[in-house]
Amino acid sequence: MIQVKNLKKSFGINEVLKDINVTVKPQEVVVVIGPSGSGKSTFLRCINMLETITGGHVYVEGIDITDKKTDINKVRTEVGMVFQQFNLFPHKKVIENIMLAPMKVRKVSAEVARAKGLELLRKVGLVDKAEAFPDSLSGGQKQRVAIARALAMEPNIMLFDEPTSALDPEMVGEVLEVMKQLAKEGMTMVVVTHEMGFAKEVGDRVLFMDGGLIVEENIPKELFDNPKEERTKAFLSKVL
Amino acid sequence: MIQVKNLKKSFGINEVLKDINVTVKPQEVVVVIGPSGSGKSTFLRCINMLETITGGHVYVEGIDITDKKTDINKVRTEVGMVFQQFNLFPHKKVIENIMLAPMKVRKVSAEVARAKGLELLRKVGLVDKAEAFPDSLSGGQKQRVAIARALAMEPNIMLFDEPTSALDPEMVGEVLEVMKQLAKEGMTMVVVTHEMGFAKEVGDRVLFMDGGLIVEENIPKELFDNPKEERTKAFLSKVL
Amino acid sequence: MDFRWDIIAEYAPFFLKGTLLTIGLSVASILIGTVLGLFIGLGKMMRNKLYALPFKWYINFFRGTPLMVQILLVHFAVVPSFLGTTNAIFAAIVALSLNSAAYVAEIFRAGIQSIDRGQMEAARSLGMTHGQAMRNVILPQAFKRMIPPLGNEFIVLIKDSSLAALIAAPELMYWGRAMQGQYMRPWEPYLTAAVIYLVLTLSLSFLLNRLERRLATE
Amino acid sequence: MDFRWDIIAEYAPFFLKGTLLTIGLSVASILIGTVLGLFIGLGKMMRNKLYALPFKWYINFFRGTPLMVQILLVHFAVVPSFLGTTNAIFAAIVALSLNSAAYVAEIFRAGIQSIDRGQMEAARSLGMTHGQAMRNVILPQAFKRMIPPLGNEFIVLIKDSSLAALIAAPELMYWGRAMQGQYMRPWEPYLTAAVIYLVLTLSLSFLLNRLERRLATE
Amino acid sequence: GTSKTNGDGEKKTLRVVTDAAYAPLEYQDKGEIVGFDIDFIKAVAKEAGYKIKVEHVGWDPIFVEIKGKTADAAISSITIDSKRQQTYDFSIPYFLSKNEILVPKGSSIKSTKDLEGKKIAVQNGTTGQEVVEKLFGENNDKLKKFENNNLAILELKKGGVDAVVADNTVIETYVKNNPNDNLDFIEDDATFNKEFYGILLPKGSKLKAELDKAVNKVLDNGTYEKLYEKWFKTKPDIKILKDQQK
Ligand SMILES: Nc1ncnc2c1ncn2[C@@H]1O[C@H](COP(=O)(O)OP(=O)(O)OP(=O)(O)O)[C@@H](O)[C@H]1O
Ligand SMILES: Nc1ncnc2c1ncn2[C@@H]1O[C@H](COP(=O)(O)OP(=O)(O)OP(=O)(O)O)[C@@H](O)[C@H]1O
Ligand SMILES: [Mg+2]
Ligand SMILES: [Mg+2]
Repeated sequence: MIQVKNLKKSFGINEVLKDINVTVKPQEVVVVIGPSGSGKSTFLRCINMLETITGGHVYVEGIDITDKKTDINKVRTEVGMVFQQFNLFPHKKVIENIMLAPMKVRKVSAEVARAKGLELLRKVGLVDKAEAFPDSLSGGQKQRVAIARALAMEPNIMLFDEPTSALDPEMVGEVLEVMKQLAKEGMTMVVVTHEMGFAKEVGDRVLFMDGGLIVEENIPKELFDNPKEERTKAFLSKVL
Repeated sequence: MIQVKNLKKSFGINEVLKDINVTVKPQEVVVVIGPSGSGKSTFLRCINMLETITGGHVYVEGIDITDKKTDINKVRTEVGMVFQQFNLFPHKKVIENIMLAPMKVRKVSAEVARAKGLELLRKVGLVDKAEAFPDSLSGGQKQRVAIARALAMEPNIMLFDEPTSALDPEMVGEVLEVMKQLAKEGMTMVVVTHEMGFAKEVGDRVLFMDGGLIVEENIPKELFDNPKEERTKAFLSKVL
Repeated sequence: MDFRWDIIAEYAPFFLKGTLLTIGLSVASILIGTVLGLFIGLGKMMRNKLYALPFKWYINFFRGTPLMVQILLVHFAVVPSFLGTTNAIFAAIVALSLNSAAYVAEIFRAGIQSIDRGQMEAARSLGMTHGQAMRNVILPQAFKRMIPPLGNEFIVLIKDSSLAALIAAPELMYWGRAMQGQYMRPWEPYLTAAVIYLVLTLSLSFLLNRLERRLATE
Repeated sequence: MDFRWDIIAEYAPFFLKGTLLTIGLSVASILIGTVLGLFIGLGKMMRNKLYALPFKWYINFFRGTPLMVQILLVHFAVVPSFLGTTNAIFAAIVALSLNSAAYVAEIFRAGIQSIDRGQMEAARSLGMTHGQAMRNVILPQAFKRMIPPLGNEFIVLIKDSSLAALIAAPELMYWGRAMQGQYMRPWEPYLTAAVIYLVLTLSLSFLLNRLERRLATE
Repeated sequence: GTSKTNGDGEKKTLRVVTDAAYAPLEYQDKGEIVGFDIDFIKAVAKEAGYKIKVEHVGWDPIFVEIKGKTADAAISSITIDSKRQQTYDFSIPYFLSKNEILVPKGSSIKSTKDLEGKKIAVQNGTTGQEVVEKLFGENNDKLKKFENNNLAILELKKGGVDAVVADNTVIETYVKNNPNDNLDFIEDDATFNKEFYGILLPKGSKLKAELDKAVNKVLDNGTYEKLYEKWFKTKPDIKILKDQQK
C-alpha cells in the first residue's frame, strides 16, 4: 500500500528525516510515536507530498510519488489527511466543506456530493450540523468534520497527524471513536498520536521515531511493555 | 487559609460562577476538574482578583479580598499563580524573570534576589538556564521557571491553572514532579488539571465543577471510583 | 479673532461642488486602483523572480515617492505625451489610481499571506490543484480580510485627492485655496475644508467599523 | 524626447541642499512626533472617557484631514498668531510633528495592545501595581514592537515633507518646482526629485528590514 | 523686529521680504534671489543709506510679516490698490504694469473679447485673476487657478488652456526668453487697467518719507533706466510714474 524507501528530508542544513524505511500493508493501522521534533509530522507530510522529498522514494499503491511524471493531485485523492489544527474552510458550511473537493476534483454533481456528504456526516454523528459554519463547532466536532471531509474523496489510505492533541480532554473520546470505527471497516491508516490507549487497542504496529530515524517498531503490546532500545524506554517512562 | 463564600461571577449576562463555596485548609492540595467552560479558570482567577467578583466573598488568610479597603497587591504576594501559557517575560532572562517582583514589590536588593532566584532554579532543576532567555527553553522548562518565579515571592498559597496542558506529553512529567515536591513540602495548592494520576497521588480533595457550580467533591479515590452525580460519571467516562 | 462666516456662506456652493468632485475622484481611483492592484499583486507574487521584478519596482516607485511628484509628473508629463493636452481630472484619477494600486497590491498580498498555511495544505491534500485551492479556498477568505484595509485606503485617497488642487482640478482643496486667494484670509477657507474632509473621512470610517463588525460576527 | 541632463547637473547642488533639508525636516518631525505621540497615546488610553476625548479628537483631526490643509493652516494661521511672523521651516516641522504624533499615538496604543494579556496578569499576580507592571513588563515589550511601524512612519514623513514646498520651505520638492519654473520642463525636475525620494525611502526601508531581522533573532 | 541699529549711529539693516517666483521681477536663479525689483530696492536703499537683506518668504507671508512689523519692507511686484492701502502703506509707485494675455502663436484670440468661452489659466490671488473674473464671472468653469504663474504657463504649453492672463512683464519676458515655445502676447489697454507697483510698508512706517525720496532720486538719476534696460531690454516710461505721484 505504502512503501517508503531510504526517505530523507532536510530543511536547509537541518536533516529532519535521515533514512526512513517503512512498509504499510493494506488494512493495516500503523501508529507513530516519538518526542517533539523527531520528524513524525514531516514523515506524514512526505507521504502526501506536502513536503518536497530530499532523497529516497515513496510508493503509494505502487506509484512512485517522487517521480516528476506522477500526477501528484491524482495520488493525493487516494490519500486522505487529517491535521492537528483541523484546517476546516471557515468560509464554507460544514456540508460545503465536505462537498468542495469531490465537486472540484472529481467533478461530481452537487446533488451526489451532498448526498455523500450527509451520509458521511451521519457516520461521524454530525448530520444535524450540516448547515452550520465551522466556527460554531467544538474542537471535537471540527475534527470529526475534517475526517468526513477527507473520507469524501474515498481515499484508500488515511493519515492522521496528532488528531486529538488540540482538543479538550473530554472531546478526545468522540474523535478516537470515529477513528476506531474506520479501522474496524478496514481502512489503511497511519496515525501520529500520543494516545497510548488507542495505539494499544487499534494499532497493528507502533513505530517509535527519534531524531529523524525509526528507532524501534513492534506490535503495540511488545513495544510498550518490553521496549528494546534505551531511547524508547526513556520516552515511554515519561509519557505513560 | 482560603474561604470562598457564595462566590458569583458574571461576564455581562453570562453567569459563569453561580454559587461557589469552598474552604481550603493550610497545607491542603485541592484539585479542580471539570469540562471546558465550566468556570475552573474563572474560579482560580477570582481567588487572585484577576477578575472582579460579582457577588459573595473570598477570604485569603482571613482577609476579605472583595473589601474595597484591602490592598490587593499585598494579598497577591501571598498567592502565587501559574498559568497554562507560562506568561514568562520574554524580554528578561530567566533569572531576571524571577528577580523582578521581589525587587520591585518587596524592595529586596539585587544580590539577595539573585541568590534566592538561583536557589529556586536549583530546586526546579534549571540553575544552568539562569542566563538564558525564555524563548530558548522548552515548554516544560518554561513552566518550571514560571513556578520558580511565583515561589520567589514566598507565597503561602499556589494556584495552578492547567499547568501541563500546553506541554508536549514527554514534558508533563518534569513539571508534575516539581509540583509533587512542593506539595510534599507542605505548600497549600489549588490545581486545575486533567492529570488524573497527579490528582490521585497528590490531591487531598477533588472538586468537580460543571456549569459554574461545584457539583461534587470528595477525596480523589472516592470521586474517581465512586462518583455520585450523573454529570461526574459522564465526565469521568470520557476522560479516564 | 473675527471669523467671517459670510465669506464661507458665499463659497458654500463651490465647496459643495468641490466635495462632490473629491468624492468622485476617490471613488473612481479606489475602484480602478483595486482592479489594477490585484493584477500587480498577483504579478509580484509570481514565482519567477524575473517576471515579478517589474511589479516589485512598480510598487516601490509608487510607495517610495511623494504623491505630489506623481501627480505633477502625470499631469504635465505623462498625460500630455499621450493625449497631447492636459486634463486635470483625468490626470488626477490616473495618478491616484496608479498610486493606490501599489498599496492595494500589498494589501492583496498581505491578505493572501494572512491565510493560515494549513488551508492551502488541507485543500491540496484533498487533491485540488494550486489554482483550485486559490480560487475556492484562499481567495474568498483573503478578500474578506482585504475589506478593512481597502476601506482604509479609500480614506487615504479622500485625503490624498487634495493634491489635485495643485493641477487645478476643482475639488475641495482647490476651492479652499481659491477662497484664500480671493480674501487673503487663511482660517476660514482652510478650516472649512478641514471640517468637510473630517466629515467625509469620519463618516466613512464609521461605516467601515460597522461593516467590519458585521463581517466579524458572520 | 530630449532629456536635458545639463540642467539637472546645474541644479544638482540645490537638490543636494534640498535633500538635506528634507532629511532634517523628517528627522526632527519623527523625533518630536514620537515624544508627543506617546503622550497623546497615553491620553487616549485613559480610563476616564471624558479626559480621553480631547486626545481622541486630536487623533481624529490629524488623521482625518489632508496634510496639505494642516500645513497651510499651521503656516498661515497658527504660527503667525503665535510668532507674529511666518517661518516656513518652523511651520513645516510643527505641522509634520503634530501630524505624525497622531499616527505615533495609534502605533503606541497598538503596540501596548499587542502584548498578550497574560503578561499583565502574570505581573499583577506577582503583586506588582499596574504602574510597575506597565513600566517593567508591558512598555519594554511594546517599545520593541513599535520600532518597525515607527520606521514606516519615518518613511511616510520623508514623502510627506514634500508638501513643505507649498509654503516655500526649500526642501527637495521645492527645488524640483523651482527648476520646473525656470526651465518650464516637467520631466527633468520631477523625475530627479522622484529618484532622490526613492533612494531615501528605499535605503531607509532596507535599514529597517535589517533592524527588524536583528530584533527578531534577538 | 529684526532690524538693528549700530551704536555709532550708522543706519540699520532693513529686512526686505519677497516672493521670488515672479521672473524677471523677482525670482531665484539657482538659489540666489535676483530680478529687477531686487536691483531696484538695492539702489533705493543705497540712496537712503540703508543696508538690506532680501528674503524669500512666499506671497501670503509677505502680508503677515509686514502687518506684524517683523519685516521692514516688502518688494514683490505688489500692486498699489485702495483695499490694501487700508491696512498697509505703500511707497510712491515705481513700476507700471498691466495684464496681458499669453497665447500660442496663431491663436484665434486677438483681444479680451475673444477669451469668451475659452479656457484660461491664472495665478491664484492675482490681479490677472480679478480681471478675468470681472469679465466672465467669479469662479467660472473655464478658469483654472494655479498656485503660481509657472504652473499656469506650463499648463498652456501642454495644451490644457487656451490662454494665460498675467502681468505684462512676466509674459513678455517669457515670450522673449523662450522663442521655441511659439507663444505670443496680446495687449489690450482698453480692458486691462494700468497698475502701479509700490514698496509695501507697515501702516504708519517712518521709512516711507525716506524711501519715497530715494525712489525719486533713483528715477531721476538714470539708475532706474539702466536697470530697466538691463532686465527688459526696452526703455521705461518714467513720465507716467511721475505723473502718478500727483
Ligand atoms: N517548514 C519547516 N522549515 C524548517 N524546519 C522545519 C519545518 N518543519 C519542521 N521543521 C523542523 O523539523 C523537525 C521535525 O519537525 P516535525 O514537525 O516533523 O516534528 P514532530 O515529530 O512532528 O514534532 P511535534 O510532536 O512537535 O509535532 C523540527 O526540528 C522542526 O523544527
Ligand atoms: N473575559 C471573559 N469575558 C467573557 N466571557 C468569559 C471571559 N472569560 C471566560 N469567559 C466565559 O466564562 C466561561 C467559563 O470560562 P473558564 O475559562 O473559567 O472555563 P474553564 O473551566 O477554565 O474552561 P477550560 O477548561 O476551557 O479552560 C466560558 O463560557 C467562557 O466563555
Ligand atoms: Mg508534529
Ligand atoms: Mg481554563
